[in-house]
Amino acid sequence: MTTFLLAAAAFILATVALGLWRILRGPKDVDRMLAPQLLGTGGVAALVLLGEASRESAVADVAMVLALLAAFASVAFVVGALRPQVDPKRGPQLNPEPDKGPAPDRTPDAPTQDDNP
Amino acid sequence: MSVGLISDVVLILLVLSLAVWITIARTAYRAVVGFVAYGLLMTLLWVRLAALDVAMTEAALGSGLTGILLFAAAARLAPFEAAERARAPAPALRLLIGLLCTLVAAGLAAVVLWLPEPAPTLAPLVAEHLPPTGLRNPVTGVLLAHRAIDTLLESMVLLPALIGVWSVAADADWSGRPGSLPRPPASDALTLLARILPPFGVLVAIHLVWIGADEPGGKFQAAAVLAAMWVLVMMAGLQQPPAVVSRGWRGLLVVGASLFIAIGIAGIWLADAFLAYPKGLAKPLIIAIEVALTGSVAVALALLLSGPPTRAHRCEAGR
Amino acid sequence: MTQAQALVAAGIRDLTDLGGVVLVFPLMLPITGLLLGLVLGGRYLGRFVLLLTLLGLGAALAIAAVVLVGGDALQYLLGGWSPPLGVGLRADGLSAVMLVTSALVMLAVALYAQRAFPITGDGSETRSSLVFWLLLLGVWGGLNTVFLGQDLFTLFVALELLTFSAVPLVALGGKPETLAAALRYLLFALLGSALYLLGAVLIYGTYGTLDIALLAERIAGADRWPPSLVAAIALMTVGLLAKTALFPLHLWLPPAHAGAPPAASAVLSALVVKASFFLVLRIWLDMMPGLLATAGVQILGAMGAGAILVGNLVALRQVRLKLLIAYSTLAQIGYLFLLFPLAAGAEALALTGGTLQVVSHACAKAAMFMAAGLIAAALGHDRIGELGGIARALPITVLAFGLAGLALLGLQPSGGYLVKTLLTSAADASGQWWWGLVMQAGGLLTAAYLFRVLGYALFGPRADEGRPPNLAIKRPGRVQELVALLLALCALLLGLLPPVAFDLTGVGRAGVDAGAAVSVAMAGAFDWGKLWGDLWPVLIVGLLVLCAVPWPGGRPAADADSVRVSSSVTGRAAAVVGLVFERVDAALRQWPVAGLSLLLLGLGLAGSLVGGA
Amino acid sequence: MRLALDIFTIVMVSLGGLFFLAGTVGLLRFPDTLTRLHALTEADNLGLGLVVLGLLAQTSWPLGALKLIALWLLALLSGAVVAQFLGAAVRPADWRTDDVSGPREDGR
Amino acid sequence: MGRYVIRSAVLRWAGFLLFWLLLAAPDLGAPVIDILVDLLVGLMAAAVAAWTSLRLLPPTPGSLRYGALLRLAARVLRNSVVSGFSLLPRVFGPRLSIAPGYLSYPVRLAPGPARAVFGALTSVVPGTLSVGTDRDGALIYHCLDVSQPVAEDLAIDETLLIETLGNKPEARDAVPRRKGEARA
Amino acid sequence: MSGTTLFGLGAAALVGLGLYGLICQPGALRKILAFNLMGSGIFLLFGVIAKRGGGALFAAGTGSDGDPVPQALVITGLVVAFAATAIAVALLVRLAETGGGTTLETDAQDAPAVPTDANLRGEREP
Repeated sequence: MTTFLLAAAAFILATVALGLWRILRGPKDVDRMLAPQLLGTGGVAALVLLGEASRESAVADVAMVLALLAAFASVAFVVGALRPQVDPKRGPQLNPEPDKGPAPDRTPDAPTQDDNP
Repeated sequence: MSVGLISDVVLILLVLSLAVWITIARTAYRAVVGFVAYGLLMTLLWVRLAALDVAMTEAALGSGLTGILLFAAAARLAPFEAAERARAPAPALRLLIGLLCTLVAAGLAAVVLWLPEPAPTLAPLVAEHLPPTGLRNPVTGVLLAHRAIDTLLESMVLLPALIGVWSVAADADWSGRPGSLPRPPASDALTLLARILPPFGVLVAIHLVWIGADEPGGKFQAAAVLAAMWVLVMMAGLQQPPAVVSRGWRGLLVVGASLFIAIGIAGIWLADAFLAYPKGLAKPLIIAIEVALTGSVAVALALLLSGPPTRAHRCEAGR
Repeated sequence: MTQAQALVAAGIRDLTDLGGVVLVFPLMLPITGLLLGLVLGGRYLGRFVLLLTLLGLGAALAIAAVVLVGGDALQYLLGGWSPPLGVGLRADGLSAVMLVTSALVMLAVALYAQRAFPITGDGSETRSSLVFWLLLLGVWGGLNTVFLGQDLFTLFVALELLTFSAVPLVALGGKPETLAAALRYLLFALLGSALYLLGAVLIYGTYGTLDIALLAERIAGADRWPPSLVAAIALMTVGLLAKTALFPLHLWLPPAHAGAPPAASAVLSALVVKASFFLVLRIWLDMMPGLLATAGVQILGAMGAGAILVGNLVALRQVRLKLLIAYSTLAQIGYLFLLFPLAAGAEALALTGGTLQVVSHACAKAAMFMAAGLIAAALGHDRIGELGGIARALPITVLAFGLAGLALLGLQPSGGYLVKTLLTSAADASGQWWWGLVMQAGGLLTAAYLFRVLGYALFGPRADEGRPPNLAIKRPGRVQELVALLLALCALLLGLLPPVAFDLTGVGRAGVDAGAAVSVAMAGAFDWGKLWGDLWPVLIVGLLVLCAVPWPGGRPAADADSVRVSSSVTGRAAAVVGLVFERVDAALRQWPVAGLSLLLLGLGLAGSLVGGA
Repeated sequence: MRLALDIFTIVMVSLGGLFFLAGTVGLLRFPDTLTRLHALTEADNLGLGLVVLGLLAQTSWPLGALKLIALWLLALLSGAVVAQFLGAAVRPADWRTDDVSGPREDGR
Repeated sequence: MGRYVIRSAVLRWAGFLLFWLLLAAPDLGAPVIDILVDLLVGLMAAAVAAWTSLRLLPPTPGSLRYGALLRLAARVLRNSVVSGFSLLPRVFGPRLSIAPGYLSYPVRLAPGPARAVFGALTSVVPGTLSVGTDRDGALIYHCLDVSQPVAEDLAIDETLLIETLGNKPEARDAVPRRKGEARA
Repeated sequence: MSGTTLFGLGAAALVGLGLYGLICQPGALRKILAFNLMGSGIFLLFGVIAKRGGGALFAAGTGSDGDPVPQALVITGLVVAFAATAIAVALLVRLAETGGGTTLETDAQDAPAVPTDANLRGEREP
């Protein structure tokens, strides 16, 4: 059984790893962010399996922490991605060339983000 | 090749490719996305290394809190990236440095292979000296008894770092509230999460501190979880960050280290050494220190994320 | 008098009876102060810190007395756990000297800065006041821990405490330049501490302990150095060098030290860079004395020599006073690293000389930065070419600056003179005459920039003539001037200490009889012939430099950098040489180049250690 | 009995793995961000649920098992919320600000 | 302070205590004193969590209907599994058989936590994802397959949720509108 | 080759990558990221050393197998690294806000501005 659980953990991990391809591909930043999101859930699953395989109940606590905080980074991502670049109330402009048109739009839909590396 | 080894191979390859991605990604934002994933994988790696205390810390700090810090910074600094790329070193120089770094890494790898067998270890000593503390989690024992000074100094290190973060504020803004936390668009979903999740986070944190004496867990993990929950509440606009001049919050910041030092000094008389615990009282005192430190470290971590004070408060409370 | 002596003796006996627990005091005093100060805040923070520094100086002196009288190092096991599991504190003579020096400079800085930070009328705190005072305590706590710590990881945390406290002090002004300087400093220091930590990790993996004394035993017991040890030493050393800003890893130092408020610059230059140097010393001399027999010491010495030459020459070219002093720090760090090749042949002499250099430079440099701060505050700028007449307005300040400069320069009877004599005798004793040559050249260059500044200050065209009244020279506080003067005098009179005082440096170090070595080296050092022999080259340099300074009534110093356009032959020659070195320095201060230097230095060090034992 | 439980675990965990695979394949194959988001959050939450269900047969009954369920519920909550949040962020702008019942219904 | 506040405080406290027991999984073989101390800590922890929860999510009058809650949970679970399995052929099939599009659903729940809960619940079900609110206050859904009777399913869920929250479901006043997406 | 050794080799590679990034990346934020990468490589190596020194010495259920001392030190190190990241980010964002750019490359003449009365006392100009 232990072998099976380990193998299942490895399988889920490998699956999730395939998803990491999205980080490379994009095309938008938000697409890239989906991969860590997948990794968060997959990581929890892999941890639960690993914990059961090693009969280590504390692994579930690690999984709990992971589940609590994995969502957190995604929220931060969206929040950061949608953040207005120039906020007159908050002080100096961050755009180094304010006169040459608006700051590059960082919303995930901006076409500038659609290039592949 | 056993299944365990295969999963180790998969893990380390993934970690390395993400590390490469973090280094070569075109924009900092993409690199940070990679870094968050990297932190999640490192957590699994620590579990494979049977270091569960570290795994929890990595899960909380490595991908969660560091991720939010870096995301916010990457979003704010994106307009500068074109200028940055223009300042990249010449290709020949990069190549040379790359070669030297490879050399360093290769040397390090060789050294790793040559590390002595059997490996030196303090595990037997810790096992021998754990019972007097009454603890069962050796990591907590090392952190709060055998090497208490490191933990004390480390909780102190957070304070200059925090003062350093505050210090970049403008003079006139000193009485303001921190304003670096990302401000999300109003969203029912986020508000719901910020209303429902924190109590569970609080429970998990208390659980981690409480069992930290005997099982994996402890103040840093718990503090990171608490800080994350608080930051979530602040990001959702349900609460404002505290003003940096607030005495009450500052008191909370220092209470952990103060209690630690007080107990340590009392140890000079009661247990014949600074940072020693009287016989039989070690465990309750350690738990008291852990609880106090959890609060202080959680506030410090959350405030480190919140950034320097600004004048433009976030005036909308409770969307 | 005898009664007082008896009292002191009794007091020291009591302290000795207390044992190592006194070491906890310097460790916890700043840290507790930081905690309290954060909660208290408000306008009395400065007084509070002043009180703490007084207490701290007392504690440091007490520890020094106990160490000196007891003749052995003080040890203390924290929590009662002995290494390798626990962490110990240890104060040998060297630690005691460092503790006293840092407490002294801290006290001076605390006095000096009492008026430097604005306080509001209603008693609420201001940003700069809170940040400065609390981080000053943070720096102090980090320093004391570095001086007393015996565990490589505890030392790592202490170094981080120090860095995190020092960096915001650099950025206190809030200008983009100072922010950039602080960020460079932080990132390069972080690179350094990461390398140091990596080395410590490898050492743990090899020996299973991080305690310096235990490591010394285990390393001495081995017949060959394992590769991991070699790698660890190279990594730790190069990481610490990056934090010390030894040439050519100095990219962060000049802007950081020049951009900070003067009180902070004084601490940064006088003390903070010494902490990582102190750790290099611990590793090379205490943890692994075998290193002194390798070619690694020559590498360190060469870097030191490079620092002396480049630092001094570039200092000569500076337009701004604070940058000049910062480059002078760079050069003075170089002297410290000459200690390593010299210690290979004559440990007692070199160690005593190096320690003295730390103390003398700490006092002198703090005094110089303080004086420069007062001058800049008075004039509203610190351009050297426009210092004309400041000596008449601020005689005490300029005197302090000049005396501190003389101490650095190494004229009798200053500490610098003693340093030079000791190191030169060490060079002679170990047959390495070339280091002596470097020191002589460095001394002359120091004289050159010192006289350049003094020339402008004393004789330069008056810049304040015809100034509108609101730009008139502002008088600094008397206390601030006196503090700078006293520190300069400390540095100057260090050479007059009785040889027995130098016994302290050798305490806790087998086979180092510092007092005797000093007595031998100094025998006949103070005579008129020798004084004249040292003095005439300096006077010639001084004359040449003064010729280059425009006299009153001559061409006004509109172009601040008058040396560069000087028509005199010396001026032109100096300009050409200086320009070359300035270019070299500017190239080396590019981040990738500094990184490259770091890698090469690390690999070179590792290579020089391979095969040793 | 043991055997039956083991078989149950194997089946459920394998199914869970299948859903994770589906999530990944969807993530890679689906044409745009929102559809990928569907594949991701919904498939892998179900996958996690099945894995947890499968492990229920292995853990020490009952508290260890319930802990796993609690873990799943937490993951589910944050998964659903984050998916909505991400979804709202990537939704085209006209759906964010404009009245959907207007002429656009047939307009484009 | 209304009675409902006290009631929900007690209820939440009890719920969090349950969660604590799950987390801590007390070892019943341990000495009694240890179990009691653990329990004491659990009681306090649950109290802290309940206090946090009451601050973040102030209770409202009215009580939950547990029967409806169970039915709702069962329905969401069943829907998840069913549509989860229907997702498999879509993903693995040689041709992606999806018809993504938007749907605007005028929801009867008042804005606030209740509506957010509805959005979260329906987003758990594969195939539908709540992506915000439009100007009319209707919830916008993105659907993987707009040919499915999504709006009807949502209406059933909504009715159940309203019942759970202790209100009488009213008659629908509007027919859900649907919009296919061209670029899919 | 065991998984632990493999992790050790990976840690060496991470350190090399981090070092490269820290030296060669022009943007300060990327340098901060590289520092974190390098740091995690170092911690990983410490974890490997902890695992190598393991043995079933502690009561079951404590979760750890390995030398607890390095594990404890890694936790300390992680918190320190987080603090370092926070302070670096704060400085960097402020630097960008005040118009100082985000690269740490300097031009040949990078003398800090002339100090004035105000900034010498640590004040900011209005």
